[in-house]
Amino acid sequence: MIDRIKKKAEELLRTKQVDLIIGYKRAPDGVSVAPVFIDKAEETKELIWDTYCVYNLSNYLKDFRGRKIGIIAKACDARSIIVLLQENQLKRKDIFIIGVECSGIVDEKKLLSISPQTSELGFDERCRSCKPSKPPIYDVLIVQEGQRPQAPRLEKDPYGSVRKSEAKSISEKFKLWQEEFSRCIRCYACRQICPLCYCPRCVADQTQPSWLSRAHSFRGNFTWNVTRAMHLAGRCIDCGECERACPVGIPLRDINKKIEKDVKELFNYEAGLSAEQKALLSCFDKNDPEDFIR
Amino acid sequence: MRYAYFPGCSLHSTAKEYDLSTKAVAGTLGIELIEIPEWICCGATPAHITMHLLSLALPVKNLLLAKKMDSYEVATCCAACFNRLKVANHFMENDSVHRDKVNEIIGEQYSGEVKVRHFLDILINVFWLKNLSERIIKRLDNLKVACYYGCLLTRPGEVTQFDDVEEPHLMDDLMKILGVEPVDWPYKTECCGASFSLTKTDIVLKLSGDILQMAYDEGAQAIVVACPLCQSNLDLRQAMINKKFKKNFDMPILYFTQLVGLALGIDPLKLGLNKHIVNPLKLIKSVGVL
Amino acid sequence: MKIGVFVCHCGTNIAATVDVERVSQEAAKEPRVKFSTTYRYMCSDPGQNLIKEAVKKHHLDRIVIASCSPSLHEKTFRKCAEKAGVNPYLMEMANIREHCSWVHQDRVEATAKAIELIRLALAKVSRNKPLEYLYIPIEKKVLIIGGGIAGIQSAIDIAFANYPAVILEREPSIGGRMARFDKTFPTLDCAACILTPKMVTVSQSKHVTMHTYSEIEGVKGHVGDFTVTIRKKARSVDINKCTGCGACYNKCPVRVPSEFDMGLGKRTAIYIPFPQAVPNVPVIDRQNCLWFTKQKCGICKKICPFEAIDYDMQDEIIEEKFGAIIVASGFTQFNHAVYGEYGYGKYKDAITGLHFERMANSSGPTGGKIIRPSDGKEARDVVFIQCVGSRDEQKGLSYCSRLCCMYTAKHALLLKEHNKDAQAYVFYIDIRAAGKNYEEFVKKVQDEYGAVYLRGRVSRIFEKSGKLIVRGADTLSGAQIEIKADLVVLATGLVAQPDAPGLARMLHIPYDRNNLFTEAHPKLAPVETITSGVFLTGACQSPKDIPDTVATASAASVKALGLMVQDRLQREPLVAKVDAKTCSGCFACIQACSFTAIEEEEIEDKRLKKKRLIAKVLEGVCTGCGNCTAVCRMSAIDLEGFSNRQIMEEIEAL
Amino acid sequence: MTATEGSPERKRGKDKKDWEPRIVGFLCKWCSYAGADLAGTSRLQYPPNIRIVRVPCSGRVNPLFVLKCLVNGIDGVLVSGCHIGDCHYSEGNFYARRRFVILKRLLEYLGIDPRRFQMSWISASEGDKWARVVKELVEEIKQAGPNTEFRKGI
Repeated sequence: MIDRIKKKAEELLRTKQVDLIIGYKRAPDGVSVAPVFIDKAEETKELIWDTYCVYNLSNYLKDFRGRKIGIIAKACDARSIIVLLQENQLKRKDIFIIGVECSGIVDEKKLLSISPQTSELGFDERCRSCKPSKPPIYDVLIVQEGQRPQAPRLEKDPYGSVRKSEAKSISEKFKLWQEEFSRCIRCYACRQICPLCYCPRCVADQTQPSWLSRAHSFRGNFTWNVTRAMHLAGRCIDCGECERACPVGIPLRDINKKIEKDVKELFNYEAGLSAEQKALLSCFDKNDPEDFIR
Repeated sequence: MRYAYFPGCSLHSTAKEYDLSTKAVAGTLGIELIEIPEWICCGATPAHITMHLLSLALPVKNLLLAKKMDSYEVATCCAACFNRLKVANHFMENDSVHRDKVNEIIGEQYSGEVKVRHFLDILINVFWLKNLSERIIKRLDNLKVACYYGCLLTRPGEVTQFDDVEEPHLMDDLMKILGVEPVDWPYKTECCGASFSLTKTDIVLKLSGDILQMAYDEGAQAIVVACPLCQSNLDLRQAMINKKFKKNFDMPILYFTQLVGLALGIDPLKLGLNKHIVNPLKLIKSVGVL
Repeated sequence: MKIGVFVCHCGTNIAATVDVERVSQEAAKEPRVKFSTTYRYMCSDPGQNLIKEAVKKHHLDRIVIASCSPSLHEKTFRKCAEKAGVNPYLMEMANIREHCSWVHQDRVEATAKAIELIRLALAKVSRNKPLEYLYIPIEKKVLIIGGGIAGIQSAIDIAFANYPAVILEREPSIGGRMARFDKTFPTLDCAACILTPKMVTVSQSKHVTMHTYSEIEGVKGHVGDFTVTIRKKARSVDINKCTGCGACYNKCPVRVPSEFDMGLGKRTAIYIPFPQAVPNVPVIDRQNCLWFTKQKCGICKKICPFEAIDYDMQDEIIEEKFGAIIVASGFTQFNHAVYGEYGYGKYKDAITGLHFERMANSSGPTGGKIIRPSDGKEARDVVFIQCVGSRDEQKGLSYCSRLCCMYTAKHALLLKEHNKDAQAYVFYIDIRAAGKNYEEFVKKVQDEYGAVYLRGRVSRIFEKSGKLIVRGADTLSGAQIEIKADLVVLATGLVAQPDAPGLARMLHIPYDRNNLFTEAHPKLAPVETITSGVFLTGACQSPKDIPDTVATASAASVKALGLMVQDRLQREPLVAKVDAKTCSGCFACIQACSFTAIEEEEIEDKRLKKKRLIAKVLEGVCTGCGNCTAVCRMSAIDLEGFSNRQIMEEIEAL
Repeated sequence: MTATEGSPERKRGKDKKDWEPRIVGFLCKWCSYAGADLAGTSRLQYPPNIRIVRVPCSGRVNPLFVLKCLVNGIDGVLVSGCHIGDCHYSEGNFYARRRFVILKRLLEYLGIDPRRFQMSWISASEGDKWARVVKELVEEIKQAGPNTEFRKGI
């Protein structure tokens, strides 16, 4: 598979179809992976592809706006590219998507505690409820050859854990999240890593007005985390980067999933499936639910 | 397909043949009807002219019994039972004042969650006409009938939510599937005189007589009904009508279930076709079913 | 910042429950407040003078008025501030009457709340920005949607004032419903005799343009500057070459039911809907024309001496600008299919009132004879049923259609005039004859024309030995009634056009649950809508008879002319605004704007040293709803007058 | 400013018995604000616990406004607009409805009492509904108790 990726990347650069390839290379530790930006055809040898390629590279696309970029994208990454296209942050003609078939990637944190060879258990949670193995958008698709360990399917309901949390009492829920949010150090790593957090000036940094307290307080932390989640409503494609990047381990994906579930159930809306789709909150249906309104 | 079956008083007495034919048809089609244990009177006409609350409490009691059978759908055949159960449900669902009062009387909580269906509705809208047509063994061609719905089956429209209120057609649709030709006649929802049968028989003779006349004029050989009281007025009083108005009606009054049963190849005796005053067997033989 | 606080007693309306003196004292202690006082009636002349003098004396630059609801006096006090030399948008009101003194009784509580409400207003005003009025030019042309009597009257009024008007009509001719009527109640003028001259006036006016056989496709813009897209459907006849000689339709071999005659008569495939049609130019019905269906015939093209027939004509899309729009799109008949008991579609001799009009018309399909459509025999016993659809919440409409009583009475009269031996029976619920000479007319029909009025509803109609048996109740005698009728006429109600909601959405005007357009105020602004520059007339708003329709048509024209005579329009500057640096160009706002008031704009981003697209608000189009501000994740778009800073400051002050 | 006697502000500081809820209402100026005006003109009485922030349309209300109120210790927040179909801007309330059902469910998920954030449609002719909604709201928030969740530090 990697040979075909390398070959395609080399060809794209050589024929000047793209100015730059964004892909993965082996990190100095010899196991994990780092993003790589290649503009010379001969350097494409460096590219790798395996289950350690966790990063959603689409986050880097906005830094190269206006240039022709080739990018290696898993299904989840491709969905964020769709949202970026939908929101006019990219031009389709400027990007060449090398779609890769994916059967799940590892969870680095899990790997610390178990041996990487114990196969399935090392997969990232989100891969266990991910439906497509092929990206919904690509210019060329590199399919998988042979058998590879497949992330074991989660129970039928991808929102099982959300439903479980929903059933808790209000005070239980509050206690839980109070504890989680209290750890937040407001480093904004979740924002920086998110391919869809591209605002030139984030509301968290604005002072006129000051939308949320910058102080490291529960008030401020709560507002920030709710704001981040709300701003991803109908947009988050569950690449899980925010949770991976969070240095204090706040389960951010759980919040994203909660909204994803509501949005699916209430409006039958899923993010990142088509660039022609209207933004969730910029449209409505006459029959949207309103049983919560007096 | 499983229903809590509410036969009602008529089907256990004067309308035995309605009960028999319904069970026979349901059995043949694999529709399971489980009689609600210890069901009581629906209240019929007497209850709601006596006391409004009673007229709601009686059917609610039955609906609660059905609910305890873990069945959320009740099947019934009698138009009056159907009407009373539907009315009770309507109140329990939409009127919190009556709901509270009735729940207090009964001592249980109910808010209209058990669905009530007429057997005609089940045949047509749940079992589907198309499925039924595939099960027909003997088409009843050469038979012309007037489908008579009576007052209670469709009214009031917002409660029964069943067919067109003034111009119903479900029974006609059913007949066409069986090969029977329904006549287009205007008296589908006229009043037959209903429970005046005993107290003011004259009224019943006049009204039922008009219905028979209209059906006869439009060329019907029989009248098909879905209500035991309509059946009894038209059937039982036919001789008196003939006498009073000097007519010669010999018009069998059949339940729709009986015709469905015949088409399914069920033995006429099992359908209670021997239990009528105006003998239908002659007619049935003449169209070549027997 | 020097803020002045002015607390109004409103006589005792406020002062009785709120300790205004104490409120004023407390307000004076607030930071940035330089002056605070109370007065008996702040909105009165002396009250306003007091404000002006205080501004001068204390050099106030912002004002808070604590009085009634801003819905009532915001304009008054903005003007007052302006006169005092303070920008009108540096004034805020604290509503201590409707939201405080009138809804609370406890003086201590009400006083405390009033102080807080002022604190809220102070917080907001401290973040207000001086704003300048917006001025927009006015396109001096009025669009009239619909060419019935309402649209025709509007066009005449506007043309009379020497302003251009454009009539948009989807049928091939103007004239609308009225053109189909025979006589009009209560004076029995012939409809054509009074309508045709008006149609001719319109067609000859140099100020009126007509787009017949045309549909509206889209509306953009706002008062003074609407851009309307119009589809001129292919008529297949060149309107400039045709002289209306009629050679084509006299020779056309096709015969199909005429829509104008409600299917009672026939027309040709190339046709004019009725003899007095304006423009007097035929149209080809492509569904039925042999040329279009079978590539045969072509007689009309061969015979036309002016070469006006053009089989290749295509729909034409045009765009035109208008300063105001009058909606005169009219009504349609209630579809009585839901009344199965009235034998819809089953009995040919059960017709609607509009069928009757065509039959009664001497130039109509039966030459003025009232016949039974089933066998062509003259009808003697005719039953009229009122309120078919109207006043029937179960099956039809909740409302009264208003004209059926009158037109039924007229029909009963016409029946007798056309056939001395005829007898009319009218089933009614109530007789509503509230108009000039209306009641007298109905009485005349009953007394002099022998129409039998039966108060009750009809339960069923059925056919028996060639007659229609009508069964109903006469609730006055308590009897059941059966009438053997030759003909039954159903007085079907008036309902909105099926595409009314679509038109309303295009125009941004609300409509009610019956799809009737909603006026800005049911009493005091009956022909205006909440979208300024869009006015209503006729039955698109509610069922109306001809006099009412003509009256609202003239009223709407005056409202439109009121705009036409102005040089430019002043608008409140409470519109959205984009901060270019913060905007990411995701255009969530464009998608969420119901008024297409936001467009893309290319800017040179100095930081990125690149060109990029951002959002730009069209100030003239923006209505100031602020929806864009809430969908903007980066808060790059803000609303003047209700800005993020103002509202957040209010929240902080709570 | 010195606290006025009996003002909710003073009560807030004291023990729970004296506590009076503080509620903020974001009201669209065409319908709900006018409805509240009508309650005044009709002299309908309701508790003085609500403060109204006037906005042009329920569609103007940013979820961040609601959040700000809650973390500032406001006990209840109401967003009120025109009934569906009545919006002065024809569609603003449709957007608000969609936006706030998500926020409401999210807040509940994170442990914020659902009674603290509510929505209503109140027309300009529903002064009585306004008074009723305020009364009910005050009652419900009283049952929910004071919003002290955000006063605690880390």
